[in-house]
Amino acid sequence: MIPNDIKITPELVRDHGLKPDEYQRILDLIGREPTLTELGIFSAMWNEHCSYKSSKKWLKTLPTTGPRVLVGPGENAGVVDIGDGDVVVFKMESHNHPSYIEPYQGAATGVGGILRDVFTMGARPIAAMNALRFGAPDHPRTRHIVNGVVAGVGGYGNSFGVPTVGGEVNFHPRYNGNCLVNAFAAGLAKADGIFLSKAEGIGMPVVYLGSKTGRDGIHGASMASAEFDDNSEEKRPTVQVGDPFSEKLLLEACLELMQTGAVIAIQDMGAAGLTCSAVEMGAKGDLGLELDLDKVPCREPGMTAYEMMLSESQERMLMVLHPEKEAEASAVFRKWGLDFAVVGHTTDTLRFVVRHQGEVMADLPIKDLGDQAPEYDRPWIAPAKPAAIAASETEAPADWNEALLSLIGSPDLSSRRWVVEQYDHFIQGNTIQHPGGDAGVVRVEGSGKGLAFTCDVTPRYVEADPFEGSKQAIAEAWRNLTAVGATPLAVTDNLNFGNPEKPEIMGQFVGAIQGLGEACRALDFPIVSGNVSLYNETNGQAILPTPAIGGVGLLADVSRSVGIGFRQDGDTVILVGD
Amino acid sequence: MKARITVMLKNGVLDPQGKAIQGALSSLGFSGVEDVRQGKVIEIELATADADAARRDLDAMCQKLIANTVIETYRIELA
Amino acid sequence: MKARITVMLKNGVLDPQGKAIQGALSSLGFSGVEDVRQGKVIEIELATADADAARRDLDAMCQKLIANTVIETYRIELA
Amino acid sequence: MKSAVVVFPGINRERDMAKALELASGVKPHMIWHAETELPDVDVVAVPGGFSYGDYLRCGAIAARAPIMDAIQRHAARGGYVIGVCNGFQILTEAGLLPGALLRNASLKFACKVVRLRVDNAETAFSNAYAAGAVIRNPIAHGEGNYFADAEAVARLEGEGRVVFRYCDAAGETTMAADPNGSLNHIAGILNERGNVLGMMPHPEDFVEPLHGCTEGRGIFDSLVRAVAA
Ligand SMILES: Nc1ncnc2c1ncn2[C@@H]1O[C@H](COP(=O)(O)OP(=O)(O)O)[C@@H](O)[C@H]1O
Repeated sequence: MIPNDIKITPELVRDHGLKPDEYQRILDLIGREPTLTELGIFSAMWNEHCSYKSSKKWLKTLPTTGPRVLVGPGENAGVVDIGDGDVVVFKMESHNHPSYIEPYQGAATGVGGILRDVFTMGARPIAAMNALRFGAPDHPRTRHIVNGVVAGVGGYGNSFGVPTVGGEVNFHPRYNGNCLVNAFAAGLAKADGIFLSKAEGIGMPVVYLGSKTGRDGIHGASMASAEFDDNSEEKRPTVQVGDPFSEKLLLEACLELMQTGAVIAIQDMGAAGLTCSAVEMGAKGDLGLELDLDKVPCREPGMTAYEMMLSESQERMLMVLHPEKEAEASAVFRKWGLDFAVVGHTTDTLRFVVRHQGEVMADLPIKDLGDQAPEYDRPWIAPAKPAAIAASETEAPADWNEALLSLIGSPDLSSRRWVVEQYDHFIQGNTIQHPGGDAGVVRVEGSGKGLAFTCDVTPRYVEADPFEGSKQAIAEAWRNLTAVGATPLAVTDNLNFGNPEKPEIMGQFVGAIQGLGEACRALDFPIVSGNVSLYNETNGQAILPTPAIGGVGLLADVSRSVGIGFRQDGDTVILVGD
Repeated sequence: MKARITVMLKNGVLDPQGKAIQGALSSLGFSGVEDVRQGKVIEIELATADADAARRDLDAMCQKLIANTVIETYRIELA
Repeated sequence: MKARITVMLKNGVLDPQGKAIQGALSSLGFSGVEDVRQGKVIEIELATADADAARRDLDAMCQKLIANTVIETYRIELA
Repeated sequence: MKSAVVVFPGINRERDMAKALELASGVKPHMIWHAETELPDVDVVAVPGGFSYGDYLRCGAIAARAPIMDAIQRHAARGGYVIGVCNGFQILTEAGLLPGALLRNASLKFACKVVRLRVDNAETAFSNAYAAGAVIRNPIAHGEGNYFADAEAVARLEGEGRVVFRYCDAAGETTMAADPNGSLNHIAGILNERGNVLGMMPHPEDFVEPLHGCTEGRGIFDSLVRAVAA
């Protein structure tokens, strides 16, 4: 067992993904050397994945409000009003690095994570999508990754019981060493039944729910923000194994518990599990929080505080409960066969205190863990624009039929049936437009309304011109929604880029954000949630800049939605637009 | 020559199947079941009669295809 | 006491997983693989130290839950 | 028609099933938790699809040993109707209410698509609303729907007209290409000896409303309503 009070060396700091000046900032903030557990907590909170330190400055420029937006970025998912007291809750999130290392489990736990984000807010998931980018079809690893990722997305979503109604699949050599797996989920709730992560009240019990804590994915969140090299496959970090069965139980138990009025605040344990969820709940509520790790349900004996605070075991939640409802709450969880343990309480000290076996393992200023995270204005240069190619400079194909066949047969345009047939898109009995059209459409049960979902971006365009390419992605999402008969409502995004410490990559990122912002403002199409995935590089080679867009639209009368198939002989075909 | 490869999840990796079986055994009234882990077994019939060559081949097969060494360990037995 | 239960598909029941592994091995260049069958292995940790009692219990577990004797056979080994 | 839908942990098509039963009968089904030991007074018990216990160990194996199963056995023994769809079919075979077993799809992949079924016996409580030999469309969504039974059991099923639904093409021909999972004799749905228990892999409950784009699954529920009324 690693002791908590070992000397913090520069190597240890580096292994935790912290730069020397970042470590200095920690020393200045707490006025002493951190314990090992504290160093782990800082590294989890301050890595790119949790702190958005490279992107925050730019994300703030995006339009995120609108008359229908009830909750924008900053919570587990965005919330948009769809009338009659109903709301749609949605978000998209990446699981790129884990999926490259272990395609099936990486993709599966990605789907699990995004579903948890949605039902944490009190919404029952009703639709999922997945945006996938793979390396060249003939690259030796591609087949293995495609097989595993698609089976993993299906394996989790099908078992959990949410219809997968859309997505994207692209191939390009720039993803050879770094595939992208972006998972989207949407759920339905009532406007007055939304749950947030802000803790309230002093001395309130903090409750741990779901599966037990194991040594899974310790340092997974840091891994998601580190570049790959040829050794990544050897490093073999512990990848989490998904358990969709437990997640389904967790969904039902959470929704049942929320009905009882017991829940004050709730947060799912995703990246850097217990640390991020506890700190966020406390910091948002301007409260301190004390955890007693002796109470945490563990899967393995002898787990240290460090391990428990950084474990990324899946299918877990943290809640702040009304104390008088504790017994009722624990009965619900027992019925569903899940762990339920009071592991701490809120305080008025604004400190994050972690105890284990009678010792204080960490005692940190809770607000500083989030608010004082480094924020960078990284230098950037606008990427050079490739010269336009005039149509006259390229030769017309000699044989148009041949050209058409090679287009239809190309990896990016060929049928997606092989993928889509591995996903259940009938479940719940509400799917009106299935994958294969412009957008998936799902009925809002108990009403005549419908919701439309689409995933779009053409990375090649973004590479050529980040600003225009990103505008195009928004415009395409907008068009796909309107094409099925929906009024576009709002957007979630998943910004996948290379190493932001390189000015040209940062330039792509900045250009993309500016393009997204401009297009969304022009269309009144606010961005209500999203995710940033940086450092998608292998051996210095970055992926194509890939700001994946998830668009959501509303149909007042779902029976009026239209698909892409011609209906009958003699139908008139009209071309609109220019 | 017959070989048997057993593939188990590494210690510390969540084994939801094992957990579910353990739960089911206890609700069927079997007491004293302290732990259950589920794995795969692959029985291979090889043409060769050379045990060393077989072992080398089987090990390569495990590394390349049969086991996912990120989360699994494997064991080779020759009959 | 540790026990290992191996569950295999009966002869005569098609084993597409085994076939798929055999195909994949041959396309990876492994020659001389004559047959592949895939099954399950379940490792159980029992509280008892009495081998006879353990065997009886394990057999009952297999009959009641762990194997489906319509399609599978099982084998029990005590460590 | 009074009905009950059994809910095991991990089941996820119980709502689809309940909606279809209500649509056909006009009566809301009871939702019955697996830990119950008694059923309410109902005509039909539905064991819905999903992933009971995550499909861990074997599909349906753990659910088949749940407390509620004894009550379902008694209900069937009394002549009450039982319908198992997808995971429900797997559970009924594991519980011994139907012969055979469902193996991994021959493709080794989960398969979700619309298939065609030929109604090979239209004189059952579950298929009397269809014409004999009718070809209907139904969605499937399963990874382990490959029906297997030993030669003797299959011969009995065939001999006694207990194969109710078979995978087929648009012309009603049973071909390898029209069979999504490699089932023996392209079997998609079977009956017990007494004719009151049906198991099938496809999901008729997701093809019952015009909004689904196809209502050809509706007949199974209408058949039950008629059988109960008779
Ligand atoms: N990974 C996936 N999961 C589910 N559906 C997908 C996936 N990839 C593609 N699809 C579906 O296949 C159809 C064609 O995809 P695509 O070529 O990306 O469409 P578009 O031309 O509208 O961008 C769409 O309906 C899309 O939702």
